[in-house]
Amino acid sequence: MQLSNMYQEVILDHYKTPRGKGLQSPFGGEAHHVNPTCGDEITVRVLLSDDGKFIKKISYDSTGCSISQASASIMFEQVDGKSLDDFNKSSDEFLAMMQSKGNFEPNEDLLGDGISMIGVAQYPARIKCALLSWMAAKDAIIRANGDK
Amino acid sequence: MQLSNMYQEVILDHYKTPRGKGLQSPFGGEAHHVNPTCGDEITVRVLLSDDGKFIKKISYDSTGCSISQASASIMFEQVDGKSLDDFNKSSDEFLAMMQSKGNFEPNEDLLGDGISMIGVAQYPARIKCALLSWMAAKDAIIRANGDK
Amino acid sequence: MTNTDSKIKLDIKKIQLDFPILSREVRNHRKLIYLDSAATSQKPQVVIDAQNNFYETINSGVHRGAYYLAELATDAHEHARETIAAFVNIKPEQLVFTKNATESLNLLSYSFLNATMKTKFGSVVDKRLILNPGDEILVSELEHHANLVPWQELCLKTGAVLKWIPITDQGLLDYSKIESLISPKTKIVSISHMSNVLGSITDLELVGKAAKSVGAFFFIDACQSVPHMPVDFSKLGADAIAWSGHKMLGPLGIGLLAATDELLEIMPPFISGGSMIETVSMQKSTFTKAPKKFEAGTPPAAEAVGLGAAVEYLQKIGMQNVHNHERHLTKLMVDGLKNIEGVTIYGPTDDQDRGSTVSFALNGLHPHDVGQVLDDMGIAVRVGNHCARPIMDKLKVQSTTRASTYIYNDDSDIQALLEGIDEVFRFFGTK
Amino acid sequence: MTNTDSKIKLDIKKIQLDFPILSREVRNHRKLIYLDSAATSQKPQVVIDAQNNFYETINSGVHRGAYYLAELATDAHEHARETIAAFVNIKPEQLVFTKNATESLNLLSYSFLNATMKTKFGSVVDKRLILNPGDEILVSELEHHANLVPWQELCLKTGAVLKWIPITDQGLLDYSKIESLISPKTKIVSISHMSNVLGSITDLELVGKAAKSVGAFFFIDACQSVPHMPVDFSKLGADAIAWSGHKMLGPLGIGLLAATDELLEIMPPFISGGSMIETVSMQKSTFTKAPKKFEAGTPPAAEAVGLGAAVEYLQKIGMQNVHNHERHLTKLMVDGLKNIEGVTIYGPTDDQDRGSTVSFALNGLHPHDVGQVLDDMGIAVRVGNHCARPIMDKLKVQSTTRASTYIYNDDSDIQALLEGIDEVFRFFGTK
Ligand SMILES: Cc1ncc(COP(=O)(O)O)c(C=O)c1O
Ligand SMILES: Cc1ncc(COP(=O)(O)O)c(C=O)c1O
Ligand code: FES
Ligand code: FES
Repeated sequence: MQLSNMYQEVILDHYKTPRGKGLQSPFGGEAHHVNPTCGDEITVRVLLSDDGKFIKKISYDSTGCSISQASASIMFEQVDGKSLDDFNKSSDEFLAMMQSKGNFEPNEDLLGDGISMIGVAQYPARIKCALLSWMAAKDAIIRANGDK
Repeated sequence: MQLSNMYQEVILDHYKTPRGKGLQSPFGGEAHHVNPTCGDEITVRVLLSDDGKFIKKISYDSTGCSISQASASIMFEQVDGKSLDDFNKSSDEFLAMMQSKGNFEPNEDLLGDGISMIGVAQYPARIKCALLSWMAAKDAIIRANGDK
Repeated sequence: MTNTDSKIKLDIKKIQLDFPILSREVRNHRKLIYLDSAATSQKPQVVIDAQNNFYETINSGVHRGAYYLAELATDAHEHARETIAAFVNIKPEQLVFTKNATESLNLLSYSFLNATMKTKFGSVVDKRLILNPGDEILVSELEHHANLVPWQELCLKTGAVLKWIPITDQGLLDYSKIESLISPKTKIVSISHMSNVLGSITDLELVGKAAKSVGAFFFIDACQSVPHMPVDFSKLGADAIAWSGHKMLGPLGIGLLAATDELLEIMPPFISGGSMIETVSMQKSTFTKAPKKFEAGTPPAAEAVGLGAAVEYLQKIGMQNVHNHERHLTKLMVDGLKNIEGVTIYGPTDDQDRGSTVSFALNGLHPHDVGQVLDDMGIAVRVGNHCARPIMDKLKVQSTTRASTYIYNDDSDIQALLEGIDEVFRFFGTK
Repeated sequence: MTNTDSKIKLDIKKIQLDFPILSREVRNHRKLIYLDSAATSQKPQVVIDAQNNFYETINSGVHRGAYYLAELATDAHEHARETIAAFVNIKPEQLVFTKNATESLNLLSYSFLNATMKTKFGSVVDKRLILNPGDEILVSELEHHANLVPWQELCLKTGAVLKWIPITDQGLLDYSKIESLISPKTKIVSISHMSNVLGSITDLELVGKAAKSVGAFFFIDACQSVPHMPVDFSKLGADAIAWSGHKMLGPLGIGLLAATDELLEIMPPFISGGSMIETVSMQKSTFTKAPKKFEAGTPPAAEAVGLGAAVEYLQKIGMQNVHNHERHLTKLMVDGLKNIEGVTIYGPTDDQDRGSTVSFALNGLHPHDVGQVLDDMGIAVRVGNHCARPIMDKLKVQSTTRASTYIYNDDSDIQALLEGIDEVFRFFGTK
């Protein structure tokens, strides 16, 4: 089934046992995003280091499809405890992959399990699912930084 | 040219030299009708006999296409001085002919030169042109009678 | 023309051959199993041909030209009107062509705004169309957005107040609430004939009586009923009904409004412009009678002619036969879904009279994932809120999976859906 | 894609083969000489095919379904939007699909009514859209009813006052009057780019500057310009322009509105319902951004795709070539008509930049008689008031005979018209 390009094992695994799910306190910034096509939602919280350069803690809570749930879980694994610089690189790489229609060599160092999401790029209707958590995280970071 | 079915010689003749055109006084009833598809107009005046059974005088003024002008002129010839009974018979016969799509044996006694209008029945867009004067006359008679 | 509508069995295999799209392959060279007719129906060749024939042989300015082609085009347009009007048992003059049901419902709602504002500035309009702050409009909680948002908008512009018949947790209208919701303040009652989410059919007689008992206008959103069952306007007791051509085998771009002569007479124009006027001067214009009063501009004539062909096609099959066939499919579907563990059906599940639109959930799975896996097997179902957000809120879900049928679906399509659902569970390892 | 638009000579005989209707016979086995493109254009095979292809291979719920066909249909719909937007040099988000130009113009006019009424009941709307009694709307005396009646209606509902730029006895805009007509009270200026009766082209720069000098919105009825010449929205200085697909080789049932981002942002929705909302509850709804905010309901997607194909077809020919070809025909026609004794041309007759729509009279003959005799020879011209009654009043006629061309007309069509006119005079013995 061609579909297994999109729903790779590792995605289904993250979907069934999401890592890092559940909102945590304290946090410096929070963002709530809705996917307009389906109404699904995510809230992301970020606690930055005092110099604002590291993500000390990222947490989230969300409802949505397997792709959006897995994407949030993978993002958590990839960026929790990393520098903002790393976050931005990963986030840019992920966005580029999603807009590539599948024509892309994803960098595993930047994406971790996220490379498994390349199949999603071939289903335009689902790209927003994969991006939802990343976009919310970006917003949460901006807000956390605004508080500094 | 098939068109000569519609524009028969006698029609063109009435068009070029209309009979009885020009409003006359006194009159008992007047009606002004507009053909909504083209904006053309006619005013018909009728003077009835004292017993209301005869058309003592019918007169009209109008602007419009050859068919409407000829029809008014032919109507004038046919009904001026006739009984209301004759008018109604002629008018009914004319209406029936117009709605016949051309499939009709018109009665010359009732229609006079009006039989030449049978070709118009094949051109749906022009039927209103032919009927305009007859409808206005009918209305004028009703009004003249209302005054009694 | 109309089939005798006995309980004959339709030859669906033969009907399928009339629909070119059904022979195309979709993903993975799968046969297309189209179960989204509640959104839009497929088109038989006769409808496509009727449109082509219009463009290839008579295309011209309908109602505007006096030449040969214009005569033919005008005739074809008005013949289509006659056919479609007869289909719901009204006179041609009672049928207004719009672009879709949404425009038809907006036409109704704007009549009240326009009448209300025109009186304010001295025009004479029928009093029944004037809304005052505090006047009430009654809809239900299971409306499609097209029969909800226009009324909300009207309230925002007139100070009228929107009320709604609530739905039960099962998503059915709670008729017991009507009495307390309706009052002499109620000016408009607008309700859908059949839910596009649950397939449930409204008791129009009950609602219509309530509306008429307080002198309110009674409007029906017939989008999901006219395509699927015999509908006789005169028996509905409604002032107007709205529906779309594209859901009944017709082309996109044409909607319908059927209304009483009286309503059409008193409603002021909605969209204004050419072809709907009697006289125009720079100072003042007067308008023609319905239906043209509501059909400003160049009409979708090819679409009307296509829809006329669609109606003739349906009449040949017979609407009672269409309905019977769909009830048969619905029973197969509902019974089949009930037999799969882990499936929740929303809406009526017993053998009551209902449409063939069935919403359901696969427990633990998101509708978009369900839809995606079904799609991979060539099965097209709809996932989402189906433009009926308030029902979702009541069902406490973001979205549902919805399957809906039409005359070109057969038992094997339902079988494919049921097997597909098993496959979905297997795929996600939730079974 | 776009032709280089050099002064090449188009191969009209080849172009004619693309239009199936042109090979049909009309009355008396005559070849069809179609000279009514100002009313509606004919459709090339590629447009008919594009629509058929939609219905036969991808028809489904655009923007609503998540399955394969719905993805393809949505892509095709949005691709068409991109193509058409690029054609007038705007972003796709600036292009709203309506059903015809009449709806587009009504959309504009209703924005003011809706904003005005919404503020009255507490909604926040942009102040520039609010009309107070005594505010003024400026049009011209040569507008098509579609750009006149909606503004008259708006006045009747808001107490605003309609003003108009008069036309001279020749039927041209009297620009000298603008200064005295425009004032800070002027909130809207809406004017046609090219007259559908006289073919005259408006000096938009002059009118636009006047509008902007008092802060008024500036709208353009571009029905007769976009199909016939290169039009670049960004160069018009307008807030919005409206036109129709069916006059530019596209299907019936689709109209266009192009507008600035700012206007689209501030205008409240016109027709409301599904597919244009963000959230809906029974209490309150919020709306998506343009263009979808203005596209409630199931869109005419096949028609949009057909129009996309029409635009690609026109781009291959090149709009400057289209315009040059039509100027050539216009010159032939105007010169030819001038040479026939007893013909009166209305509108510009010198070699100025003008469209190919020419109105005229055969002295002593009624236009309907003229049209009838021409029709008998296979020549389709339009007779009537052309939905522009005020021009007729100014010309002191009930109606005119109008011939208009497009890319499929050639010199022989003009020749046929000129000979036909001689024949009309002969037929009625007036010569
Ligand atoms: C100048 C002008 N404006 C507006 C319209 C109205 O266009 P439509 O009938 O397609 O809405 C037309 C054509 O009928 C026109 O020529
Ligand atoms: C019940 C109901 N009402 C209204 C509509 C709106 O119809 P349209 O989108 O054709 O305007 C639909 C379908 O979308 C519907 O199912
Ligand atoms: S379907 Fe809602 S996030 Fe994927
Ligand atoms: S065209 Fe006007 S009456 Fe004949």
